[in-house]
Parts: sequence; structure tokens; C-alpha cells
Amino acid sequence: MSVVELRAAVALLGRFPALSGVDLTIHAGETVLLRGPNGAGKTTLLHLCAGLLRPESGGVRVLGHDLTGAADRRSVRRRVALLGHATGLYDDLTVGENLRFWARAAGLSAAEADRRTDEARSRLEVPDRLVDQPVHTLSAGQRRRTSLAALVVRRPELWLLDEPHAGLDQTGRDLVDALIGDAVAAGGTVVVSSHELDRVAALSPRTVTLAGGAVVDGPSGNGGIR
Amino acid sequence: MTHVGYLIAGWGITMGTLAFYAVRLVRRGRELSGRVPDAHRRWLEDQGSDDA
Amino acid sequence: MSVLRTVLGDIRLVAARDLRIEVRSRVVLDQVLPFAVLVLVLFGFALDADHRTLRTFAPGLFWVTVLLSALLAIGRSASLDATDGTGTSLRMSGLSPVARYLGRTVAVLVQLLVLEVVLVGGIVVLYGVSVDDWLLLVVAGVVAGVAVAAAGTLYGALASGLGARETLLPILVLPVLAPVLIGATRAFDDALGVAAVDGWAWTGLLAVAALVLTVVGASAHGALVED
Amino acid sequence: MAEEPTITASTRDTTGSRGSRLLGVATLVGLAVLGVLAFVLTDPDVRIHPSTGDEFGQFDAVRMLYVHVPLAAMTYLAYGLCAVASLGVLIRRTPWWDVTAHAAAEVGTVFCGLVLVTGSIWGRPVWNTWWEWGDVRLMTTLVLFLMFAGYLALRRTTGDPRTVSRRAAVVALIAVLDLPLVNRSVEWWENRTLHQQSTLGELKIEDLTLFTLMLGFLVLGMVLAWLLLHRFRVGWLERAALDHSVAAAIAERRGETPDEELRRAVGDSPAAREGFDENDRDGDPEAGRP
Repeated sequence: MSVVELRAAVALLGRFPALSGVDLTIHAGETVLLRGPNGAGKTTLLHLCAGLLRPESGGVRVLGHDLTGAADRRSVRRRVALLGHATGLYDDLTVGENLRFWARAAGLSAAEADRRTDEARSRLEVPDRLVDQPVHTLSAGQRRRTSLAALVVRRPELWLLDEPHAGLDQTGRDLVDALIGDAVAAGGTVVVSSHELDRVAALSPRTVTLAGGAVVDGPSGNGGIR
Repeated sequence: MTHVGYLIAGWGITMGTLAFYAVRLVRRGRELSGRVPDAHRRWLEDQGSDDA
Repeated sequence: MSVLRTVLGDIRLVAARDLRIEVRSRVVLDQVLPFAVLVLVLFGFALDADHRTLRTFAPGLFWVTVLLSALLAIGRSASLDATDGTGTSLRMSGLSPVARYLGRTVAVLVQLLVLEVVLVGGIVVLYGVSVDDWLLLVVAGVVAGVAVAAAGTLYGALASGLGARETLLPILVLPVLAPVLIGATRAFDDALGVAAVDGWAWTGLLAVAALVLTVVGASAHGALVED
Repeated sequence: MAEEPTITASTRDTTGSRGSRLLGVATLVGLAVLGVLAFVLTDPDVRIHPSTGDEFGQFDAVRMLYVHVPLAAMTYLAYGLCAVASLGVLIRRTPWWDVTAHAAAEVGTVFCGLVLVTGSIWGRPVWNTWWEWGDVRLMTTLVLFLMFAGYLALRRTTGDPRTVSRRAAVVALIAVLDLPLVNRSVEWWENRTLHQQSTLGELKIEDLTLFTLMLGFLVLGMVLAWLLLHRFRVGWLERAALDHSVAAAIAERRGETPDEELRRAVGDSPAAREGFDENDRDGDPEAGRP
């Protein structure tokens, strides 16, 4: 079964064609590494798959939904986790309040939200002493772990990770790798855009190269897909 | 006739504004027409090129 | 039934989030509230601090002050979803736009009511008004507050993410709130006993406006923040 | 109306068509006839008081109404069209509705502004004031004008064009809620307005006066149609010009990355990773190493 199916997909940011016609199929359980120069459209591709953008033209199916429809995009969004450049956390709320809010927002009951939040915190090794600290007092690495914990709580089917290793120390990077392993083991699909090519290579992903807003053959020819 | 000043002002402003707006629309239309291929202007089809 | 309970739960969740952020950051308490009192004082200076004049115009000055301060509070609450990618996270979360809208409206309303209470104290002390009809004052204050919060939350979302949103918000929302200003001022005219009008009739009109704005806001919010 | 340029246009580069030129000529003729009727053939409004025998009425100021009242009617029409088109934007998302909504709002706001100005100029001699604060219809019309001024300001802001058009549609739909208030305010708040209640139904006004007023509706309706047509075409062209450049931008973007840069970026050389910016946002495609 294919989780993501793009046919000549075009997406605009304002009037700029950030994606100029992407053909890409991603199957369930795959780990995909997105690579390409700055401005190649990696972030936009992740946003498109997340159901945040309406495709301008071409065919876009994610998790069985055609993303041209607003209702379909909404259904897709709640089954997908997107880790972007921003934290997605409320600066003035504490770590615990943020995690609880996002868990409850995903529709979990209070008890279930507490349980999963604790679980996610221990998986990402967010120490107890941080729980009652406002997010704005945390270091960049601690924030990123909190963001990831907020996503783990939702148990998504498709993970879209935009530069997940950026701003993390060695332990944090290992945690991200372990997390990707967890997700795949649980039957999830993971798409990572990363510059940490050596690190991600250890997860033996399929590599997809983007350039000029489209998928191209990698120059070295190892795994570029058309 | 009474109220001549008011009448001139009212009708004058109305007609003046409408004329000014119409001229601006025509000007903008001409300027844009040069930048867009004929195919995008469906209203040209019933017209032909007879008035060149 | 369970759908309704879910929506009510989500509304509470969103309202609690906004209010908790306000309690932590105290932007409305520390900045908007003093601004409101400052405006009252400036009106006093501008009208040459004549008690009779001030008492006559107190209802109007009160509501103009509320609207100006509300603009700041609305801008602040809209900005919560415009920083650190929280808006994107909300879109990904699955929270319904209706719950997001109503929750935020409740939070803005609570802040407006605090503001109104302080300002009523302000016009009593500074302008020397006395309250004739407390019940009317409270009911009209709450109903007008709902109307301002409903319109403000909608237009706050509408202006956010666009260029020049700080200047766009006032010119979009103030014309909509102009009728609310008229109705609330008339109701307060009656409640403060400065003019012989039927304050309850105006409060009825305010209620209609509040209802329409809330319904329109709840149904339009999805088209604004989702998509 | 300035049909002159359209009529004499000799190139294909116009927003005019044979139909719009005919309409333009007819409109100009209509305006001339309306002017003659309004200023020459109709009588001033002079009435004799039944008991005192004094003359009273609007006198010649009534001639202002032949343009003021039709302008107001056409404002309703334009804003109504804008509301319908805005619904179309939200439901169907096609550019046609979007361009129509924008055109109707802009032309409607020109008309609405003129309604306020002509009303004010007429009110000075007749009501003895430029502006009557207690008048509900004045208030609601002013609010309508301001809301659509906000709409046009929103239209001009920078932002994703699709986002702007949907948000503008919401603003328009809220703004037109004021339309029935403007229209019915005279009946609903009889004692709070100086405007007369609608007299058309009762035929209180004399034949030629009525005919002139009706002609006013027709001619200003034609003016509205002509302006809408041209404003729509201008909007359509603006849009086509953008679509045209997007198509070009897509083609350009597909061929923009030289193999050399790609090789460097995806890490075929050991030094490649340093060429990256941590915050890789889709923006400058030249951001790699020189």
C-alpha cells in the first residue's frame, strides 16, 4: 500500500512554485531520506504531504485521501506528525502544560493524555525537573525533545521530520534515530529531510533527491528515484 | 433655479468621479492587455480583428 | 450528545490555554489595563476635567475606551497562534475550528470583563458617575462584551498572517463594532441615569448582535484558519 | 463616463469589446437624456401649505435625487453581487468568482461613496445640515462604506493570494449583513431618520418625476454594468498575467539547479555538508557554497 502518492504535483508558496512537478511514491513502512540543496523544496514537500498546502495541480494522495479537498486535508492532518523548524510549543506554558494540551487537542481523554505524556517524556528523556518549567527557559535541545514528545503522544501513522537532528547534542541525535526506529517498528512510515547524511544512512533509508522543486536522479546514482 | 451651486457640485462630483474611474479602468486594461496573450481574453473572440 | 460534550471539552481546553498564558505573561493585566485607564485620564484632560461634561459623556467614553483596549487584547491573543509554529501545530492537531474559535472567544471575553470592571471603577472615581441600575449595567456590559469578543476573535484570525495586520485589524473590526458601540452606550446611558432611553431595549439589540456575530464567527472560522 | 477611449480604440489591446462599446454609447446617450429631463423638463418641488398658503418643499434641490437615489440602488446591487460571488469563492474556489467579487466590491464602493457625498450635498439645503448624526440610514450606509473600505484594504495586503481571496470573501459576507439594515432602517426606525419612507409604491410623486427617476435607475444601472464589465476584465487580466508568470516560473524552476551544485549539495564530496544552512527554508536557491 502506498502512503504517499504524488503525480506531477505542483505547490505554490504565494506565487512561487516551490514544487514544480513532483513524482514520488512512498510505501507503508518505508524510511525515506529527502536530500537536495537549499531551496530545493524539501520543506514544502513535507508540508504538502502533511496536508497543510493545497496542491495547485497534479495528483496528491496521502493515506488514501486526495488532498485537493479541504475535508480530506483535515483528516490527513490528524494522522500525520510534522516536526518543523519551529517548536510548535507555547513559550509561556510549562513543558507539562504543553504536552498535556497537545495530547488533549488530539482528542485523548484526560487520563489517557497523562499516561501517554509520561510515556513520551521518559522515551525522550525529558527530565522531571523540566516539567514545571516554562518552555522559554529551556535550551534549544530541550525544546526539540519536548516538541518530539508532543508528536509521540499522538501515535501518528506518517512521520514527516524536517531536519530532526538540528540543534541536538549527541544523546539527542541518538534519541531521534531510536525514535525513527520505533516508528518503523510500529508499522509507521517516516520521511526525513536531513543534512546529516551519514547519520541517517545508518537507518538504511531510501534516498530521494530534490532539486528545483522536483525529484531528480541523484548525481551519484545511488538510490535517486524518478 | 434654486440651489444651483449644490446641484452643480453634486452632479459634477458624481459624473467626474465616474468618468475618472472609467478612464483609469480603461488605462489599466490597456496596460495589462499588452502583457497577456489573446487567448486569455475571451471577450476578443466575438470581435475579430476587423477594427484595426 | 457525546459530540457536544467533546466540543464543550475542547472549548474549555482552548479557553484554559489562553487564560493560563495570560496569567503567566500578564500582557493584558500589565499593559492593556493601564492603557485603558490612561485613555480615561486623557479624555478627562481633553474635556477639561469638568465633572458635569464627563458624567454626561461617561457611557460613550467608557465604550470607546473598551474598544480601543480590546483591539490590543485581540491582537495579543491572535499573536499566540502566530509564533513558534503553534498555528501549524493547531492545524495538525485535529482540534475543530469551531472549538478553537469559541474557546478563544471565551478567553477574550473573560479578559474584557475584567477590563470593564476596572473601567467602571474608573468612571465612578474619575468622572463622578453613579450607577442607577446595576442589573442593567451588568447585563449590558456582559452582552456587549460577548459581541466585542466574538467579532474581535474572528477578525483577529482574519488579519493574522497577512502583511500589515496590526493596522488591518482596526479598520476591519471597528466598523463592525460601531453598532455595538451605539447600543452599549445607550444602554449605559440608561444604567448610569444620564439620558432617558430604554436601556433594556438596546440591550436586546446588543444580544441579537452578539448572537449573530458569534454564529457567523463560529461558522466562518474554519474557512480562515484551516484550509 | 469616459467612453471616448474605448470607442476610438484601434488596437486589440483593450478591455473593450463590441458589446461593451455599444453599452458605453448607449450609457452616454442615456446620461445626456437623464440630464435634460432632470434639469430642464421636470419641475422643481414646490408645494403650497394648505392653511397658510406658504410655498415649501425642496425646490430645485430635488434634482439631486435623480442621481442620488439610483446610485443608492446600484450600490445595493453591486454589494449584493459581491456577496453572491464571495459565496462562490468559498464554495467553488474558481478565479471567476473571485474576480467578480473584487470587481463588484470596488465599483460598489465608488457608488457608495458617491451616495454619501450626493446625500450630504443635498442634505445641506434641505435638512439644513451636511451630516445628521441621528439618522439611522446615514449611519448604516457609512458603516457599509467603511466595511468595504476595509475589504479593499485587505485585498491590497501582501499574502498568499488564495488566502487573501478567502478571507476577503468572509469580510464581504459579514459586511452585506448591513445591507438589509440600510434598506429597512427607514421603516424600522421611523422616528430616527430624516429619510422619507419609500414612496414609489404609493405613486405620490408625479408622472414625469417618476419617469425621470426610473430612467435614472436604468441609466445608472448601465453605468454600473459598464464599469463592472471593465473592472472584471482588468481583474481577469491581472490574474492571467500572474498565471502566465507562474507557468514560466515553474519551467524556469525545473531547470534551475546545475548538476555541479546538486553534486555539492547532496554530499558527493566530503566538504559538502558545511555548505548547508541549519535553517533550511525554501528560499534562496543560491544559498549553497559559491
